[in-house]
Amino acid sequence: MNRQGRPTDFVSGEADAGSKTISSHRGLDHEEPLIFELGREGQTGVDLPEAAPFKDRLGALARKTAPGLPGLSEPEAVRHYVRLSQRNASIDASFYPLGSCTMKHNPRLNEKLARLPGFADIHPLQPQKTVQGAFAVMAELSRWLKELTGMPAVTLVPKAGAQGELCGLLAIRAALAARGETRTKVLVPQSAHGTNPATAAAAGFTVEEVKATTDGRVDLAMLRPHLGSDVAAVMLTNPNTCGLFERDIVAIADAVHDAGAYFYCDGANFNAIVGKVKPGALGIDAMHINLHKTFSTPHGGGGPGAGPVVFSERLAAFAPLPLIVHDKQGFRFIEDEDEARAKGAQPFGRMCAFHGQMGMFVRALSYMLSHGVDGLRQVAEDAVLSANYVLASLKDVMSAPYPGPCMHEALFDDEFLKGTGVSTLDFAKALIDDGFHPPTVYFPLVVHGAMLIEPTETESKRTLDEFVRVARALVSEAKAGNTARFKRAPVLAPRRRLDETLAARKPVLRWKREPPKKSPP
Amino acid sequence: MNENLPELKRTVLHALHVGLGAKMVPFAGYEMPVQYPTGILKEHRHARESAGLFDVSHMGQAVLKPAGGDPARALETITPADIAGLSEGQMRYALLLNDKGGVSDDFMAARLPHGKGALYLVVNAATKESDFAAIADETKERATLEPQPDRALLALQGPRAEAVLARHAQGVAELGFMRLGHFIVAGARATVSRSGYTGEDGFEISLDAKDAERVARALLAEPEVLPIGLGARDSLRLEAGLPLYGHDLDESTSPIAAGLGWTIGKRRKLARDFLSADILMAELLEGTGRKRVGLTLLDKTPAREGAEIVDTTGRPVGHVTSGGFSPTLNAPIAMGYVDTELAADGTELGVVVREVQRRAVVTPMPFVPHRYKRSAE
Amino acid sequence: MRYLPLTADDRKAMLEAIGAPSAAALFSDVPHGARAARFDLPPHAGEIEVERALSRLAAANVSAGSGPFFCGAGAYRHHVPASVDHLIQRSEFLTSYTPYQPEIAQGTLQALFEFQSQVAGLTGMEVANASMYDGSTATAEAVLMAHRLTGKRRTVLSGNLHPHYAETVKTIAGLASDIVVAPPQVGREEDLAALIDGETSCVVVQNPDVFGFVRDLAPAARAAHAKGALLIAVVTEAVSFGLVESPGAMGADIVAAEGQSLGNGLSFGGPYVGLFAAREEFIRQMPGRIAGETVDADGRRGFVLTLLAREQHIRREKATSNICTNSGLCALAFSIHLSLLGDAGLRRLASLNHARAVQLVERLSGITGVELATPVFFNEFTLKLPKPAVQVNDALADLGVVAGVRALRLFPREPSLGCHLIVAATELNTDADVEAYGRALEQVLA
Amino acid sequence: MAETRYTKSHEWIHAENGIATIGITQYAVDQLGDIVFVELPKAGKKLAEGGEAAVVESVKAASEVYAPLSGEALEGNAELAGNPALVNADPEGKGWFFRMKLSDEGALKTLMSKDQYTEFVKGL
Repeated sequence: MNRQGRPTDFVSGEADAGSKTISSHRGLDHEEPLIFELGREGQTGVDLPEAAPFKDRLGALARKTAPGLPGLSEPEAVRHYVRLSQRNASIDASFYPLGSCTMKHNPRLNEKLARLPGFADIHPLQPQKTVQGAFAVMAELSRWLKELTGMPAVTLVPKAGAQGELCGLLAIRAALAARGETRTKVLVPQSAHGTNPATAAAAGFTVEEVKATTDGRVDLAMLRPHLGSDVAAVMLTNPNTCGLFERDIVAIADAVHDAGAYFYCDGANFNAIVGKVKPGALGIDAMHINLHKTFSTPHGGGGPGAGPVVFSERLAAFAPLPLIVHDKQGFRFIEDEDEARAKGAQPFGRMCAFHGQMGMFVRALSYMLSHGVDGLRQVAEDAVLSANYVLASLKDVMSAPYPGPCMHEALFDDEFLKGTGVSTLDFAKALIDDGFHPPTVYFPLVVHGAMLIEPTETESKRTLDEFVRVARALVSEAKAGNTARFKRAPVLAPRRRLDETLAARKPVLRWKREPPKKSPP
Repeated sequence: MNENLPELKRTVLHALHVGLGAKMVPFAGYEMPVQYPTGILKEHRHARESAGLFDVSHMGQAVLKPAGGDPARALETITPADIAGLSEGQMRYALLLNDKGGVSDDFMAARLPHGKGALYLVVNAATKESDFAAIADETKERATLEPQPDRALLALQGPRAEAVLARHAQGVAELGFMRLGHFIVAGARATVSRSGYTGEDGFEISLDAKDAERVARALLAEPEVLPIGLGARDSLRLEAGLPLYGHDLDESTSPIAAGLGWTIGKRRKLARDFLSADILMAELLEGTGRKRVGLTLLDKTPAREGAEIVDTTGRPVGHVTSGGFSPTLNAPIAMGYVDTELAADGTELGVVVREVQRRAVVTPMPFVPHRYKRSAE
Repeated sequence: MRYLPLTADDRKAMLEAIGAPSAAALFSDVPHGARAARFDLPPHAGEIEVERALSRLAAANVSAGSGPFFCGAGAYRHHVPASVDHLIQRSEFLTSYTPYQPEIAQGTLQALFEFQSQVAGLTGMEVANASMYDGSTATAEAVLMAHRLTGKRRTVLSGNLHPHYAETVKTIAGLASDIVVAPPQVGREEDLAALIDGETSCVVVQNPDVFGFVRDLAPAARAAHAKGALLIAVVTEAVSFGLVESPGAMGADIVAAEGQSLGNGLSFGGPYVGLFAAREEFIRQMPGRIAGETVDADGRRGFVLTLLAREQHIRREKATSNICTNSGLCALAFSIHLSLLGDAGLRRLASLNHARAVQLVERLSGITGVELATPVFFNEFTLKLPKPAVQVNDALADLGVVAGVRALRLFPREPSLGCHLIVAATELNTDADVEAYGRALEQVLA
Repeated sequence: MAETRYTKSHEWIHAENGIATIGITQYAVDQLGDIVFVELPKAGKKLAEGGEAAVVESVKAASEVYAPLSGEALEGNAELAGNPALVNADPEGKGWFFRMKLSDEGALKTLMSKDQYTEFVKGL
């Protein structure tokens, strides 16, 4: 029986009287129709010249029915999207302590530089002599990543963290094959993010879960029994999803290697130790780095990300295509497997078209150069300091499953809500009314009713104090039995709780034109 | 107004030239040897058959050092050559352009070995002040230009040059064409490049002025080596089909018409990021209507610069930009610009010398094949 | 440090509140051996220095806008209206994350719902997801989805599928597939029926194909369906949806496409946005994020991420895919551009592209020795040259023309393609560009 | 003779002369919350004891439904496709998942009785 997952609590209730207006807009918060309900046929917001007369070369394959895109003028389209944007929480506008997502400030300098024509307007297949500057960015970013992680090799190719994980495991699979071994199992701790087991399965391995200790970590005693000759790799997140540093990591790495397996580290939380710890010194064989977490590339409402992977010597040769080489003629790609093998590499293949997320490389490098190594170290210290400050300021009224100090995020369970009738979800929704984005809830799964708070280095003490004050007040509200305000929450958001059950039972995944009403004869 | 001639400058080897009995003439503001007692013809043939030593210290040498940026990128703001693409020890012929699509000078640029990106430049004597001023100004954001007035420049040219220089400078024989390196030449620290302007294999040796005479004498002491003056230098470069700035190239000539489109780097052509790019890229595709050609005159009268070139009907079609007698071919040759449709090899033309139209034929350049030591690649 | 709000006093006060003697004490769990002291990296720098450093590297590249430019083969240079970039840089789009709290993420959710509707319309399919990383990874996910739907694993790839896409499928779906790749056939509708058997799960066909050739997918669809296999249609040039018959109308079951052409720049290959559409009955096997319509507690229409149970954070090793996020901001740019265009604008944009390509073909195929290898095309076509494309391309570059992508760069093991050049023309190419290409090619082949 | 038995993975099985009806228990439904989708075995599918027979999805979770005993699937509950909420409404009645032909009815004995199952759930 699978008990895992995020509950929803949908109670259809009285419309909040205060929200009733003639237009149903509420001050600056506008109700906005779908673009399809706004558009008119024939209208367009882009003035393009009429094509000079020409002889069509499509013949029978010309499109017969239009896609059905609404037509709008530019001001209409702009207003539509501005109004939509106003219905989003954002890190620019408010505290966004979404645990394990690392919602830190996104410097606009990064955006400006990524838009330079020399980066934004270069084609992935144009003559390589004409993109030496792009190669130089990739080389410099690689240098930073290798130096910061203390690892000898890196590939920039993966399009996101999840693809980085896949990249790491496919390299491990290739390395095992090169050793003439077939190992089928990947060990993943219970507390791991769901992507880890999903990736292991995608890479053709079977997944075996490893239980966590009572203090939220993995220890050798618990791992050892799993370490057989059929184990290909262990996937460990460090700092882990409970916001804790895996103390035994070096011993674990040794045991993993003794068992002939590889050690994959999920680098999602690298931001907690960047500039302070070189994962290379922890015995790691591969680790992906989410540039959008540690290195401030924007989350963009859910991507695009970028997930470069650093490798140990044991795995370096198995990095995916394309490879980058530098010789007298300057930089160039090796895109063909035979050429790569001739050069002694054993790439496991190609993960995507072209060469990775250039736009993200520029942004991340801009952030690195801005902070420098001293700044990055301070980033880690401030992130950890802020998380511990939140933990220390709340643990007397909320319940923390594990004693501090924590790393970059503070984890609470719902013990403190026992008997109040208020759930973690209710508590999160109440925070919305007070102007905060809720923390990550019901993750990690190993903690009941988890609330994972990650302030990052971006927040001022003032903001943290305000959040603490609100959280403490909400706790006493809950304890005072004022459950109604929680159950109704949020009431001040553009929408109140949404019916996820309806959405899943009767999926409506796209707009459809209303069927024309039959006119009576 | 000032009646007296401007004070002529002298190179550090002036005494040596005089001592060798050279005939000294004014050239580009310098007192330079036009020929030695040997005579221009013999000097010319000697350079082709053995080795000749030229004093080219009057030319402008300088080093462009990084200052907050890459000097190569900085230099590219005033030349269309691919300077950034120069690897350490690599040398390249480059042009300075004006905004009318004309040439304001030509020069040599090389990336110094172990120079932290610094560039070594050699510009023409007559234009060195203006060139240096322009380069310094254009590059000041990222680099500093350090002219080297107290350095001399010797050219050792000819088929025996390698053997001769190898006796005085270990390792020079391995130097490839248009490459440069630091060597000890006859005990003096020098920067030597395998280059020249005669069409022969040879070297150019940049060294401290105080060492120049000693090194020059050491080389002249070699049996294969004779000193060569400006006279032979000009006939040698003419036979080699090499343009001379101020004569075959000037502010009004298009580098495309001059056949120097190759000096514009491929990357630069795509980026169109140099002065007059639009004009020159269009000329590359559409042509300029004019073309620099070589001419062989069919009777013995040499044609001089400025002589009118006419077609067989006597219609003027261009002018000679340099001309003279070719000792190697034992015939008068010239180069000049003509309408493209008359530029094909073998085209019959005329050159007007002293009011008389003389028969000439378009001849592929170089008139005398180059004998550079290109390293295998 | 301009990005760090905490002052020395703040830090001191916070440490006291925590009861820790120093920041170092908070890292006490880190083994001493692992605490790094020395990094061979520079210290922090101001905006001026950073901008100078990166601008210098940018200047070392030749941007596609510098001159006549005709590269395509999976990435296309198109006009992006100014308001697109302005809108996607709004804080609330740029600096928000996956809508885990729908009440305060309606902007992103509604935009995704609109995006899905647009993609479904373009591809002629019933449903679409909220985007994938790019076209190539979307293709690999489509193959895996077909396996889940058919319970079979044999995969037939058209020889005219972009080789990077084929290699990506081999890498990501290879473990779960037996892959058959047909040989490339320039300008022809290869007959795939012979390769499809009862064990075949899916057939992957690109249209317009990697050579720019536009083909009828119906025969491939019939051949696949006859054997209980699915047809996966791949499109790398999204602008073609404006003029070329939709994959859905030609019988595709799943469509995987690259959306870069609309709203997104070239950016040296990424980030791009994968489009993923399918027939409605397949939704529960669809990978990636999906936004759905619902109501809130007050009965007002709202949007949520739905069908979450397919996803890794719930199903873990049984998930339909390991993908967490989509390509949100690129999808938004795509969607805004389409909203600005509308049916009328998209059709006109597509016509401009086709017209430019036709004009270029007419200019170039007149040159002696130059053959058009793809008789039917949209805005990209392949030329067969009388000399090796590597020489011609190089010589053309020397005349300032970036003439296209050598087929041999994409197919290094197909020497027979040595003289083929893949050429794309878009609305951004001018008459002058076309003439420059013509004159340059005449010169080079003269 | 008819009898109903239960499994540790929270399926119930009601068997009557060789033909069994299978569904998930009230406890399972409480754990899953609102059921949104059910995937059922096709008729004729061979089912092995403890093997995956069906999938049930709620908003928050997804879970496999295992065949309590070996046999062959006869039919799935067609109503669930249009109305998965039936499972929440009446899990051990109208909300049944599928019918199967048991290869060994005797094996029923190996499963838990109502009382045993109630005890088992208390222990969770």
